[in-house]
Amino acid sequence: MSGLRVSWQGGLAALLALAALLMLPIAEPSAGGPSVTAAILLLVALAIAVDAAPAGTMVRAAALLVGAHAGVYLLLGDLGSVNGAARGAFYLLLVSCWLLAWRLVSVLSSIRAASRTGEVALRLVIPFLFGVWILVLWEAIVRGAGIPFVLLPPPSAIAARIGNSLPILAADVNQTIFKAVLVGYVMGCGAGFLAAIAADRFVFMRRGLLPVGNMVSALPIIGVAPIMVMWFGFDWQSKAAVVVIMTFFPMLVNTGAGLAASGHMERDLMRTYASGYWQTLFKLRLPAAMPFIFNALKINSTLALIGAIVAEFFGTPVVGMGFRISTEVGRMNVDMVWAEIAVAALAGSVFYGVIALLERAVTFWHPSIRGG
Amino acid sequence: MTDRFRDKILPVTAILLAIVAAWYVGAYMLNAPFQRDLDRRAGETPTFSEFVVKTMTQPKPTLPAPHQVAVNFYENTFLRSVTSARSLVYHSWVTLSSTLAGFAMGTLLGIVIAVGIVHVTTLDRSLMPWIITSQTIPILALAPMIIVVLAAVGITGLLPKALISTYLSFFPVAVGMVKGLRSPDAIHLDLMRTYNASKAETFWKLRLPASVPFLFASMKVAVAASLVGAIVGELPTGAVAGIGSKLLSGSYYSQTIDMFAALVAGSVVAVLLVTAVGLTGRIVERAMGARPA
Amino acid sequence: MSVVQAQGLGLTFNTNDGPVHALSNVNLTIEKGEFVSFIGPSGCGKTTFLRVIADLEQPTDGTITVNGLSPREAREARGYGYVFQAAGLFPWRTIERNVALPLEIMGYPKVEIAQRIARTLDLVNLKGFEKKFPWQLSGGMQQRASIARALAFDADLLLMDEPFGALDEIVRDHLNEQLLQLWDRTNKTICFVTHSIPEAVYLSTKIVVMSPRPGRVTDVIESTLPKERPLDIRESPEFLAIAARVRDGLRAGHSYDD
Amino acid sequence: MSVVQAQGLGLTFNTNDGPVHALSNVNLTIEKGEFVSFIGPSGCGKTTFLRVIADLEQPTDGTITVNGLSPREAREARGYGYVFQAAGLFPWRTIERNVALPLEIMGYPKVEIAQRIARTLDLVNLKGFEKKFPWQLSGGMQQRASIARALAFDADLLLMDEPFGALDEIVRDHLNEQLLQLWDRTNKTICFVTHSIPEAVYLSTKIVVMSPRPGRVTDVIESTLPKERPLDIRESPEFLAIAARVRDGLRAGHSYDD
Amino acid sequence: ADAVTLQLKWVAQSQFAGYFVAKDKGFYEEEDLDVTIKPGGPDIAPEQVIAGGGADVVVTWMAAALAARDKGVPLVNIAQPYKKAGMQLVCPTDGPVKTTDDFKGHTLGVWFFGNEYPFYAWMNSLGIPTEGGADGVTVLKQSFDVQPLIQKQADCISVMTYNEYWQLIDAGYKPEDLIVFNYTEMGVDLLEDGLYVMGDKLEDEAFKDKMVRFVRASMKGWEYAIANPEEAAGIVMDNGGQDEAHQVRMMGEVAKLIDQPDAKLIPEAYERTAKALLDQKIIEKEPEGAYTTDITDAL
Ligand SMILES: Nc1ncnc2c1ncn2[C@@H]1O[C@H](COP(=O)(O)OP(=O)(O)OP(=O)(O)O)[C@@H](O)[C@H]1O
Ligand SMILES: Nc1ncnc2c1ncn2[C@@H]1O[C@H](COP(=O)(O)OP(=O)(O)OP(=O)(O)O)[C@@H](O)[C@H]1O
Ligand SMILES: Cc1ncc(C[n+]2csc(CCO)c2C)c(N)n1
Ligand SMILES: [Mg+2]
Ligand SMILES: [Mg+2]
Repeated sequence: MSGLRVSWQGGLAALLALAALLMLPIAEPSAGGPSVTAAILLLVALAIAVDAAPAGTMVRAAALLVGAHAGVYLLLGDLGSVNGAARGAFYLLLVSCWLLAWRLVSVLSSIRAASRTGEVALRLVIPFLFGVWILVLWEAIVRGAGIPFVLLPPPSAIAARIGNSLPILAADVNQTIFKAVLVGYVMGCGAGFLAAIAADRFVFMRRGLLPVGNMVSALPIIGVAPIMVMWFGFDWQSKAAVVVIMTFFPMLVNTGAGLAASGHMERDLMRTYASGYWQTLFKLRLPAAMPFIFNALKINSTLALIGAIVAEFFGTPVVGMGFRISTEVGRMNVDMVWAEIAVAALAGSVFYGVIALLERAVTFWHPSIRGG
Repeated sequence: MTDRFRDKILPVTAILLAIVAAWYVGAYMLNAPFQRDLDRRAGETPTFSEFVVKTMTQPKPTLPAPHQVAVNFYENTFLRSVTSARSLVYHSWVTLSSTLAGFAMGTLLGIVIAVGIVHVTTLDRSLMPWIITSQTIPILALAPMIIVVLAAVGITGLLPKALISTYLSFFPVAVGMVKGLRSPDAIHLDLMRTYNASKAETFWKLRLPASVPFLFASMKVAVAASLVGAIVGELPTGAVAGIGSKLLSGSYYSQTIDMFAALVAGSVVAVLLVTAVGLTGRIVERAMGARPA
Repeated sequence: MSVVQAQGLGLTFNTNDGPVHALSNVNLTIEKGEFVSFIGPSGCGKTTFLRVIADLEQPTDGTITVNGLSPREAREARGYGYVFQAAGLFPWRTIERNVALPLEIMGYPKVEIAQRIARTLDLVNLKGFEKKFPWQLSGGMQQRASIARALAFDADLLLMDEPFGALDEIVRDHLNEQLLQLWDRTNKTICFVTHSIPEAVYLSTKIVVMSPRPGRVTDVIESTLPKERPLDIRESPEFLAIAARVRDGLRAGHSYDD
Repeated sequence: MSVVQAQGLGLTFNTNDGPVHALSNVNLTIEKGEFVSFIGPSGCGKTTFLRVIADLEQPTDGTITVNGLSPREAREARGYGYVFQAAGLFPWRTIERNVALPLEIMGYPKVEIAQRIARTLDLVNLKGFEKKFPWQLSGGMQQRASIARALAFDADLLLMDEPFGALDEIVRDHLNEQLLQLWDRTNKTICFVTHSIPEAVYLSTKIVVMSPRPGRVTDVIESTLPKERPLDIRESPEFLAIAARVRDGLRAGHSYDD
Repeated sequence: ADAVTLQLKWVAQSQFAGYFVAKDKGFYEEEDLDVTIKPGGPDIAPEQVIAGGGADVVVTWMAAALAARDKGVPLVNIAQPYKKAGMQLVCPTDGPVKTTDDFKGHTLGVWFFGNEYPFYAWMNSLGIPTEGGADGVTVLKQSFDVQPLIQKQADCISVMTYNEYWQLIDAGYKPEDLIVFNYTEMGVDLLEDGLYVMGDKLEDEAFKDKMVRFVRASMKGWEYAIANPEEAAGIVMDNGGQDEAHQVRMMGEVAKLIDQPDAKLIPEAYERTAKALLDQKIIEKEPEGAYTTDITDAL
C-alpha cells in the first residue's frame, strides 16, 4: 500500500495555495516581502507532501504540525501592523493552513494511544489544537479585515492585556468566583436538592412546593439582582444570593427526575426489607439519581458564573469580574472585557472539569460512563 | 371534587399563604427604616398601627407589600386592552414569543450537538470542551454587544432576543442529551450490534427513546433559561416591549411595584411553560408504556 | 397458626387492552415449617402469588394473612426474605456490599455483617468475587449473589422465585442440598417457585400445581417422602410417582398438548 | 467451509481487582448445519464465547473466524441471530413491536413484518399478548418474547444463551421440538447454551463441555443419535449413555464435588 | 430624504427631548432628513454602536468619546447642545457628610460605565484616595436609581440634576434635607451630551451637509422643547418615556443645562475635559481634531 495518498484536506489545501500563488502579494503593503511569502508556500507544500507520503503517523503529524503553525505564524507576521491590509491571497493561505491543521486533528484522532499517559495527552492536545485555531482565525480575520478594536479586539491584544493586568484579574476572580460563585453554588444546589427531597417525601410539599419552585425558575437576574442588593447589601453576599436563585431550579428538576429513575424491582426489593423512606433514599434512590444530579451540577457550574457576573452589573464594590466588564465596556477598554471573559471561560472550564471528574468517580457504574 | 381540593388546591394555597405572610413581614421590616427617616424629617410620631399601614402604602417601597403588587398586577393585566403598551398581557406575549422561538431553536441545537458528540469521536474530543467554555462566557454581559452587532447587520426584532434564548437554552439540552443518549443498557446496545443496526437506526430506535427522561428534565431547565434569556435580551433594545423592558423602566424610576408586578408576570409565564413541558413529558412517557410509579 | 392463609384470593391487572386475570379464587394454607413448591406453566400467576404474600401486589378479591397479620404488617415486621426471578443487584455496589444491603438496613452490627457475607457467599460458591461489580459476573453468578443476599439475614419465611433457574445441574444439586439443610436446621417456611419437577418433588413437603388464564390452583400434593432426603432418593419409586402426578397436573393445565 | 473456527482463543477481562481469565486456549470447529450445545458450570465462559462469535467481545488471544470472515465482518453481513441470557426487551415497545425491531432494521416490508410477528408469537405461544408492554409479562413470557424476536428473521446462525431457562417442562419440550423442526427444515447452524443435560443431549449433534477458571473446553461429544428424534428417545440407552458422559465431564470441571 | 440614524446614550426621556420633538414636529422632514432615533440603555455604548456602523451620529459624553478616540474610534464632536453638566453628588443632611472634608472613611455611590471620570477627577483634585480605609473613600458602583441612599448603603450618591435628584424628592426628601455637590459649580465638570460622528465621514461634503441640516433641525427641536415643556414631555412619553409629570420636570432642568440652544462647543470646557482625562491617564495621548466647529459655524 505504498505510494501517495492525498487526503481531501491536503488536496484542497494544495489547490488553495496554488490559487494564492496567482493572487500575490499577501498584504498591501507586505511586511516581510517575497521571501516570507515563498517560505510560507514552501512550508505548506512540504506538509502536504509529507502527509501524502507513506510515512509513519508520527512523522506525518509532525510535518503537519510544523507546516500549519509555522505557516500561519509567518502569514500573520506578514500582515505587519497595518489593519485591514489583507488581500485575497492572505485568506486563501489562511484556509490552506487551517485545512492542514484539520488534517492534523484527523490524524491525531485516529491514533490509538498505547499507554494511559499517551491517551490523556491526546485527549488534551486535540481540543487544545481546536481552540488554538479558533484564536488563530479570530486574530487573522480581525486584523486582516481591520475590524474596529472597540468591537472585537484580536486575541493577541487580549493576551497582552491579561499579561499586564494579572493583579486586577486575580482580585476580580477572588471576589467573584471564590466568594459569590462558590458560596452561591453550594447553597443553591443544596437548596434545590433539599427541596426536591422534601417534595418527594411529603405529598403536601410536592403539590405546593413544585409550582412555587417553577416560579422561581423564571425570576430573571435583571429583576432579582437589584432586590438582592437591597436585601443583602452591595458586596458579594447579594451576588451569591442571585447565584442561589439561578442554580436552584435546575437542581430541583433534575433531582426530581433522578428520584423517579430507580427501577421497580429494586424498589420492590427495598420494600421486602421493610426499608424506611430514608434508607431507601440513601441506599437506592439517591445512587440511582446521581447521573441526573450531576447533570444539574454541570449545568449549574456555568450558570453560577454567568449569574454572579451579571449580578455585578448592578450595585457592587469596585472589584469583581462583572464590575470590570461593565465598567471597561464604558471605557472602551474592550481588550480588558475580553480578558475577563477569557478568565471566566478558563475558570468555568476548570470548574466543569472538576465536576465531570467527580461524576466519573461517583457514577462509574452508569452505562454512559462504562461506555455507551 | 373534594379530592382535588385536598390534593391540589389546599397545598398550593397553604404554601402561597405562608409566602404571602412572610412577604408582609419582610415588607414591614424593609420599609420601616426609610419610613422612620421620613417621619423623623416630617416631625411626625405615628402610632404603631398607623406606622405599619404607612410601610405598606409607600409609593416606591423597598419591598412592596403583596396587595400593592396584586392591585398593580390586576390593573395592568385585566383592566387594560391587551394591545396597550401598559398591559402586562401584551408584554408577556412579546416575551413569550421570543422565548418560544429561542427554546425551539435551543432544544434543536442542543439535540443536534448531543447527537454529534455521541456519534463522532472527533467532535466529542474537540467540541465538548469548547461548548462548555462557550457557556462560561457571560453571554448576558455580551448581550448588548450582540444586539448591537446584529442590528448593524440588519437583524432586529424577535430574532436577536431569540438568539440569546437559544444560547442559554441549548446547553442544558446538550448536556442532558449526551448523558441520555449514552444511557441505554449494555444489553440493548449489544442487541442492536447483533442486528448490525446502523448508527441512525440505533439512534432512532434505542438511544432516543432511552434518553427521554433526560430530555424532558433538560427541557424544563432549558425553557426556564430561554425565558431568562428573552427577558435579558429585551434590555438593550431600548426598553420598548416585553417583561424585561418593564423591569428596566421600572428600575430607572425605582418603581418597585411595577417591577414586582412584572416579575410576577414573568413567573406566571414560567410556571405555564414549565408545566407545559412537564405535561408533554408525561404524555410522551405514557405513550411509551411507562409503568405507573 | 398458619404462616400463609389465602381464601378466595383473586387479582386482576388492568392493562391498556383490557383486564388480565392473574389469580382467581386461590385457596391455600401454608403451615409453619413447610417447604412449598409452586409449579405451573409460564404466566400462570406464581410470581404474582408470591408478590401478594410479600405485599408487593394488592389482591382484588378474597383475603390473605401472613403470620396471622395482613401482608403489609408482616412485611413491616420484616417477616420474610425474597429472591426475585431476576437478580436485581445494585450496579454501584460490589457483590459483598450487595449482600450487605439488607443487613445494613436491618441494623446488624459491622462485625456480624462481615461474617454473614463471608458465610453466605461461601454457601453459593462465590468466594473470590466479593469485590466485583454485578456486570462483571456471569448470569448464574448474579443469580447466586441474589440468593446470598436473601439468605444473609434470618427470615422465618423465604419466598424464592425460580432461584436456581440459571444454574447448571451440579451447582443446583449442591444448592438444593444446602437449602434443605438450612430449612431442616432453622425450621423456616419456604415458598419456592420452580419449573423443574424433580427439584420440586425433591425439596418439598407440599407441591402446589397451578394453571393459567385465570391463574388458579389445580392440585395440591402433600409429599410422602421422609424429611431426610439423600440425592439418590430421586430414583425411588415413591419419588417417581409423585413426579408423575405433578407432570400430569402440569400437562392438564396447558393449552396445547401436541 | 466451517461456520465457526476458533484456534487458541483466549479472553482476559481486566477488572478493578486483577485480571479474570474468562476463556483460555479454546479450539473448536463448528460446521454448517450443526446443532452445538455448550454446557458447563456457571461462570465458565459460555456466554463469553458466544459473545466473541457475535463480535460483542474482542478475544485477547488466538483467532476466530465466522463463516470464514472475521466476527466483525460476519456481524456486518447480519449473519446470525442472538438470544441473550436476559430478555432485554425495550420497555417502551409493546411485545409485537419488540419482535418487529430486527425486521424494521433489516428492512422487511410492512406486510411481511406483520405476518412474521404473528407467526413467531404463535410459535412461542404468546398470542393475545401482542399489545402488552414487557413489564406486564411474566418472566417466562418475556423470555419467550425475546426468543420470538430472534426467530422472526432468517439468520443462518443462531446463538442462544439459555433461552429456555425460565420455562416449565411442558413448554420447554414443546419449544425444543419446534426448534429441532426449524433447524431440520432450514439447515441453520445453532449454538445453544443450556444447563439441562437432557436438553443438550436431545437437541445436539455436538456437545461442548466447558470448565471454569480459566474457561476452557474439556470435552467435545459428537452425538450418535439419529437426526429424527421423537421425545421418547430420551429413555433410550444411547441417550442415557451420552448424558452420563456429559454429566461426568461437568462434574470433573467443578471445584466441589461433595 | 437622506437617512440618518441617531443613537442615544440612554432610554427615551426628556434628556433627549429636542431630538424627539424635532422628529415629531417634522423639523427633520423640513430639512429633507429621515431620522431614526434608537434609544439606549444601561449597557449600550453608543461609541460601539457607531464603530460597528449601527448609527451615523450618537449622543454621548465627551469623556467616553475621547476614551473611544484614544482606542482608535475617530469620534469627532460636531455639536454640544449641553453647555453645563448635570451630574452632582448628594448627601442627606442627617448623614455624616456635610462638607468635602467629611468624605474620608465614608462610602460614596458612583456611576461607572464611563461616567466615573468626573468623580475621580474631583477626588484627585481633593487629594483623597479612593481605595477605601480610614483616610480614603470607599467607592460603590451605584445602580441607576436612588436606592443606595434610601437603603443607607452609601453615605452620598450620584444623581443628575434632571432625574435622580427628583426621585429623591419624590421619595420624601425635601431640598433642605440634601447637601448637593454640583460638579459644574465646583468647576470640575466634564462635558455631557454632545453629538459625535466618525471623523473619516466628515471628509465627505455631502455628509457634512447632512449633519448641518441635522444639527439645525435638532436645535430647532430643542428650542421648541424648552419653550413648550409640557408638549415636549408628551412627545417623549409617546416615544416610550415613563411618568409624564417627571418628564415635564426633567425638561425644565434640562433647559437650564442647555442654556443657549446654539449647539456651540466652548473650547475652554473642551480643554478642561481633555486635561482632566489626560491627568488621570484615562487617555494616553493628547487628543487632536476631536471636535470641529465647521458644522455649528454653518448653521
Ligand atoms: N464484563 C466483564 N468484566 C469482567 N469480568 C467478566 C465480565 N463478563 C464476564 N466476566 C467474567 O468472565 C467469566 C465468564 O463469564 P460468562 O458470562 O461467560 O459465564 P457463563 O459461562 O455464561 O456463566 P453462566 O452460566 O453463569 O451464565 C466469569 O468469571 C465472569 O465473572
Ligand atoms: N404488572 C402487570 N400488569 C399487567 N399484567 C401483569 C402484570 N404482572 C403480571 N401480569 C400478568 O399476570 C399473569 C401472571 O404473571 P406472573 O408473573 O405471576 O406469572 P408466573 O407464573 O410467574 O410466570 P413465569 O413462570 O413465566 O415467571 C401473566 O399473564 C402476566 O401477563
Ligand atoms: C450608559 C450610561 N449610564 C449612566 C449614565 C449616567 N446618566 C446620565 S443620564 C442618566 C439617566 C438618569 O438621568 C444616567 C444614569 C449615562 N449617561 N450613560
Ligand atoms: Mg414468574
Ligand atoms: Mg452466561
